Amino acid sequence: MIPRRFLSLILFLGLILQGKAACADFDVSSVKGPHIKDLYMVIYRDPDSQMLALQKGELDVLGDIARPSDVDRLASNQEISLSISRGFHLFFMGFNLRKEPWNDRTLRHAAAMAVPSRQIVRDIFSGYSEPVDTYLPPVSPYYEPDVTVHEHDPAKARQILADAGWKWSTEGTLIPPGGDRPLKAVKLLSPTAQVAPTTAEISNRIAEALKSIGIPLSVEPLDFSSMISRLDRHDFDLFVMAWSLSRDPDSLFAFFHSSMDVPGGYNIQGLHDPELDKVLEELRWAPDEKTADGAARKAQRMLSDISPWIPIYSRYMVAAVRDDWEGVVSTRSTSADNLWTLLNMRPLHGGERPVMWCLPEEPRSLNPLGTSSAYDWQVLALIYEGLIAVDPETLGDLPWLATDWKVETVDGEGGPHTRLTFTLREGVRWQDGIPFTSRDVRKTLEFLKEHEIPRYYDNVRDIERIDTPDDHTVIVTMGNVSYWHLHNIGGSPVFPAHILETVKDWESWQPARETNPSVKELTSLVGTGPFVFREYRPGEFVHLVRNEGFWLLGGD
Amino acid sequence: MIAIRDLSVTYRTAARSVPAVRGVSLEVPRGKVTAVVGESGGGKSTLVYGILRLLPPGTEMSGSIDYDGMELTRASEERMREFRWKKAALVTQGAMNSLTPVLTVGYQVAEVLRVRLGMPGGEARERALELLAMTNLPPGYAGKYPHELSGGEKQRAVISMAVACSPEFLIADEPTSALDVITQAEVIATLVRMVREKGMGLLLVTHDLPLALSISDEMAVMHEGRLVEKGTPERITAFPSHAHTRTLLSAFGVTARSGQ
Amino acid sequence: MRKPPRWSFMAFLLILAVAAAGPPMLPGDPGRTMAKPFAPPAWSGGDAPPPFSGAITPASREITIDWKWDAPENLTLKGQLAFDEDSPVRLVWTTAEGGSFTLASFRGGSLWEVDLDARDMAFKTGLGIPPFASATSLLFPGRGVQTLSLEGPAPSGGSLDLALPGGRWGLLGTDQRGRDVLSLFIVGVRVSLLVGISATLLASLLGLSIGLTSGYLGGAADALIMRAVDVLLSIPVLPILMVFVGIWGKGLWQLVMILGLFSWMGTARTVRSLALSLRESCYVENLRSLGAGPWYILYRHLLPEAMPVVLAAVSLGVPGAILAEAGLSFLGLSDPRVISWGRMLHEAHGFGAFTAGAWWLIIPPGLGISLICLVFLDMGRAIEEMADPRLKGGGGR
Amino acid sequence: MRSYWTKRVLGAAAVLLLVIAANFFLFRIMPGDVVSTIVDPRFSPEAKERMREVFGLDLPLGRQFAVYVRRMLTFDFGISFLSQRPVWDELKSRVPNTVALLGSALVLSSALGTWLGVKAARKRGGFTEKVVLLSGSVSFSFPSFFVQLVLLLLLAYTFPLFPLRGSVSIPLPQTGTARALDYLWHLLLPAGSLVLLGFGSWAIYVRNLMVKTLGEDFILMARAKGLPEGRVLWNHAFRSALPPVLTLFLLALPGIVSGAVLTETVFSLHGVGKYLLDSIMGHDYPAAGAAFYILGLLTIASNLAADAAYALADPRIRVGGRVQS
Repeated sequence: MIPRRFLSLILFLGLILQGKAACADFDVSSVKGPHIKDLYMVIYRDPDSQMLALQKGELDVLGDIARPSDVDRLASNQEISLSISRGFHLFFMGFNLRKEPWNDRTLRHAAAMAVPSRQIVRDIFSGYSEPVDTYLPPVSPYYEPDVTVHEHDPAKARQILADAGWKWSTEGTLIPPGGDRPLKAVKLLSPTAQVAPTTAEISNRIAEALKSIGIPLSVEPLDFSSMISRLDRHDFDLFVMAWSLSRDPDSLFAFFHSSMDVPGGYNIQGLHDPELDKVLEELRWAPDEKTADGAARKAQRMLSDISPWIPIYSRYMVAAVRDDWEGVVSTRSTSADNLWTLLNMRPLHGGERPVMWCLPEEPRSLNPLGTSSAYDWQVLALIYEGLIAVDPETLGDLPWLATDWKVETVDGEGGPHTRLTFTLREGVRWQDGIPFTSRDVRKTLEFLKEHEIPRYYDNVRDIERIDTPDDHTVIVTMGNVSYWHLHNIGGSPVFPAHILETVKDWESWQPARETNPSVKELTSLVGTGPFVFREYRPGEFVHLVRNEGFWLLGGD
Repeated sequence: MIAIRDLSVTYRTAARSVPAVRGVSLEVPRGKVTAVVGESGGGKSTLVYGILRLLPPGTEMSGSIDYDGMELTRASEERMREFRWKKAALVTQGAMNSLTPVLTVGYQVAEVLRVRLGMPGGEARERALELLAMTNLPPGYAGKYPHELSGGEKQRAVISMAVACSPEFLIADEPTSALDVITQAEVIATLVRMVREKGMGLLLVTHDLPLALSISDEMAVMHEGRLVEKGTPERITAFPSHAHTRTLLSAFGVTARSGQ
Repeated sequence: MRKPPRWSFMAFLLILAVAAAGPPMLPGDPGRTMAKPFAPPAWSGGDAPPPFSGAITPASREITIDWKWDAPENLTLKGQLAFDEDSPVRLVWTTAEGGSFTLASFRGGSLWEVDLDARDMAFKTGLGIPPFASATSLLFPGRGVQTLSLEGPAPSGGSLDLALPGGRWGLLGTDQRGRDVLSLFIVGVRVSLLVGISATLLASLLGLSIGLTSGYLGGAADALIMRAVDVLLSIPVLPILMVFVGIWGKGLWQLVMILGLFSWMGTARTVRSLALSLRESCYVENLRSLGAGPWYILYRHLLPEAMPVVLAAVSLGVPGAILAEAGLSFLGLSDPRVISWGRMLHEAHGFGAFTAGAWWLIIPPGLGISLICLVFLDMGRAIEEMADPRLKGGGGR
Repeated sequence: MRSYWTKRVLGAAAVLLLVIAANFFLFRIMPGDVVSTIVDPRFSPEAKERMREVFGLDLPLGRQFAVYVRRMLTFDFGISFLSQRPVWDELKSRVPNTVALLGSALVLSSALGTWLGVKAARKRGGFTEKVVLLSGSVSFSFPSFFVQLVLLLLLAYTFPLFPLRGSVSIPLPQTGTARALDYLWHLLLPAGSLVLLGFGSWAIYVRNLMVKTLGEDFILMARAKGLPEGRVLWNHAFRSALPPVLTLFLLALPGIVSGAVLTETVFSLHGVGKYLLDSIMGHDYPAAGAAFYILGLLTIASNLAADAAYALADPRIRVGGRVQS
């Protein structure tokens, strides 16, 4: 009996862009922008006003549309094109494996079978989300589909429990094998986040489902921060949470390696599995991509057997762009609100007009060293660039400030090391006119490591030495072996050395408010990127203009 | 002369109607003191405010009040306003809240002069001082607020205000109750002086029978909204015709012979 | 001429009756999904279809649907079918215009479980339509007879249920989860009343006792208490409530406590001045000289005098508490498990009912809150007017 | 007079101290861990620990408080946990918006409410009175955010007379006058909605006060003096009712400030109230404390202003008589 399996066989095909603005296979090398001169990132915090503004034409681009009713409404709007992509988002319920009864794998499997993820996705997201069974989101290049799936089947859940010796009390509460006392009441910690009104609802569904197989569960809604503090103290039974992950699968190490089970660590559920640990270590310190890929897939297969979480769904990213723009870029893995769109878009009917881009939150500080706010980075990512970019289609590495690189494992004192050699692009200048050289890369990495800047410290802590044999070569030698060093180093933004030298206190640094030392009209917030910072009016907008000296324009 | 003929006043509310004055006829001549005596709630105040037509909305009036050929019960509001204070000014109980608490006494006197007589501001202020002086209030009092004055001083201020426009009639509603005896005498003296000097008519409404007997030229006794007795004080003392008058007189220790 | 009782008293009794008798009379759990999300009320639905259901069983292998409306919002197929014969089976949809779609195909020879939902991305992809297109508009291209049939060997057992949710529902339509708004509305009146009345009762009790104490004691104690009242009155309450909700949690009783603790000041002030004037009155003075104890005076004389004031304060305070609850709920600071009118508005806003124009989801709780507030305000005013007839609207000095 | 002011100023100082203390302790017993709100899945536990040190949360509580009072008085609110920028820098840009919103709403609603209240009291049982009583109850009874959302939807979207959000147009108008007008245009709907919501209870209160005042003897006296009705109403009745009306100012203020939180949320205004909400949600102690403190300061300042006006309006205070309480 293979119930419902045929549904998953119809695979989600991705790359779908609705209607008129359909986009052919995207060729990164064709992008030569930006074409627009003015970019206003307008702060609309309320989803209702975002929707209204988009429909009214006050906004051109709106990303991250979460409410299904909005999606349906925009889909029927003739002036707006929607794009959908899979997201690096993963919503799950975690068990506290440190205590009874969740250390029982059968119970976890039964619980997984009781939770109707598919129905939750239907009812709460009207299908605009993807039920998942794995520990990486399906968009990940390292996603392994061939894992043990705990299909929704409450009857089977009861069956496997009964087979393992569980019984039910007269009230229908589960009694562990060999015992005579029913399970004590347990709580599911659930955030009641403003931004995600659906989370509490999902928790209630989960609680109902688990109650139906005899787990005496109730939901305890908490604000996000008290919930995190309970989790950090390991004071919980069950919890729901969502992570927004990166394209690299080494998050698996952070979430499931036994060394991460410390107060405040990411192994919240307290998983200790020596065999899995070995695989995760292999993943974390993989010398090359092939090893990494193998380890990542193996870890996912093992995890679905261990079931430390019940993965529930992964969000689709839905973005809307008004139809009077052409050149909008969206792929199966990147929704339309991306840098490539900004580099490529221009008014459909010619002419020149500013783009109004929705910023759903206030940028917190525009301090690239201090902030970890995603909204700051929506702005900063247009100003600062890394050595390597991510291909919007394949999610592979794309030459950016570095035209070429090499990853080697070399022997040295204390064992093998990873050595990264980057060849930098020539002719790139900072927005204030000063040439970009290997000195900037070196200064950036040294600065991040020396000041232990939290956002980057994990990326740069293993750097052993940096060599710059010439203006366009950087050799970074790491203290150990890991393929991920390439992404950690290559993906970090590069800051201008001549500005970093003036930074006295990185925490309170406000580059957007300092006058640039060489060009009076500019601020210290200068990078190599396609847009130049012009003005930030708190509560209203961030104004950026095209970087006329952007290297991609020059290559035209 | 103000001639009241067969005046009835009835207060109406949604639930009931209360007759307060029933068929009163009375004449108030100039240059004389006319007193109306009666117990509290007997309709005296209603009579006073009826003459000035300051009764609450919804109050019914019938009968007539004739002032020099003008029918007050039917006159336009505009003509009434003209009548008030210039022809007949009101002197209320001084201890009562008759002065606006947030305005100085001087301002309140001058305001009447400015607004009613169109006097320029400076002149009005000077005249106000004179008026206050007439009632023995020194100039310093013009700048004071009512709460800084004693009861008698307030009463005198009210009288100053009342005579400001040189009205033909003063209508005094219990001008002396709640004042001590000495102050009472002063206030009454002031009032009577005004009447005699300027030839005004004074309608004095009071529950104080001896006072009425001592100063009035004509007097009337009011009981349950009706005038039960009218005449000179001498006549009423000597020959009270109504039982209520006799009760009143005996209550105040005035002995009277039987009317019959 | 006797006036009929004031309208607000009648309305209050009606609301009480609904709150007491309404929820138990509801058919089933108000949390159930009844129709499509944001389904308009049945009487305003216009061309929206009613719910439809049918089944494929061994006896009947075809469902015919005579469709007279626009495409339904959704389509679900759920159930199990058992086949003895091992040969291909297909579920085929034929539209009125002759189009044909294979919804599922599998091989017989076992028990199959089917769980299809037209909203699933996989379902849309299977039909070859983009993710934002509606699968049902493909399956219901026009009005007429659409057919779902099972092709292949006859099933030996089980049944497959087809359900089309209604496009309109009930008296007040459905919310974002397809729940009956009328049921939620009826359940919600309880919470709004409960929060409003109990918070205000608490506040009034506090205000009464503090006011009486302050007025009766007088002197330094009085000055101190009144200063405290001044201070509390000049601090904006909502921010404090927000902080307290953060500390104590978002439960219903916590909310009642918090609201009660921060709204007693007005009553205390009024009661205190009343007590002060009574204390000075000859009447109480006499009682005291007759040897009456403070408790006797408090209980027999001050309390009855203060009662109308307190009653009016309760009546006038309830709207404040109800509105405060609604405001906190709107900011997301209330217990998500408790259905109150404020919560309904919060969810309506959170799920985009305002921009979607789902007025049936917004107007009932919005008007409900204001109606209940109006009722209490009017009752309060009536009580106030009894105590001070001068305030009566129109007539009478 | 002097004792009146001593009392008021001391009272204000007491409130200030209370606000500061409440600030400090309330926000410190809030649950949750500051560091947790700024985590990123890629941070290691050591990196988190480092954040904790950076924010100086490891100092003893007592020392934190002593420093705190001094810092509050000098407007040094520290660094925001969330933005890692000085809190005052973040608040500075918001204060003018909030002051403009609250100020205009308060002034307009009190002016309108007073005018209508006086009109209503003058004609008992008249049309104005009925309208005032009804609109007062109705505007009080509707949840403010509900009315505001409906207004926003109607007047900014369906009939786009007003902007949807914020306080400036994008791009900014070029000239100074145009910018000022643009700002007013943005302010109109939020402030207008507050007026709409606030004038009713104000009008009812003023009407009640005026009804009481109009029953006083001095009003009868003023009428007997043959003064024009307008003069009786405004110069005598309203002038006398003014002190308690000013008391209402004090009582209405906290409500209006509370309303700012909701209004700024609905209209996406960049103001102190919204900042407070965000900070509380994010457990950003310094920011929430500062926002609360600023709102408290605004309240205290307006309180003192109203006290001054009260003293001017009521001669019993001005000239040192007995104050009725």
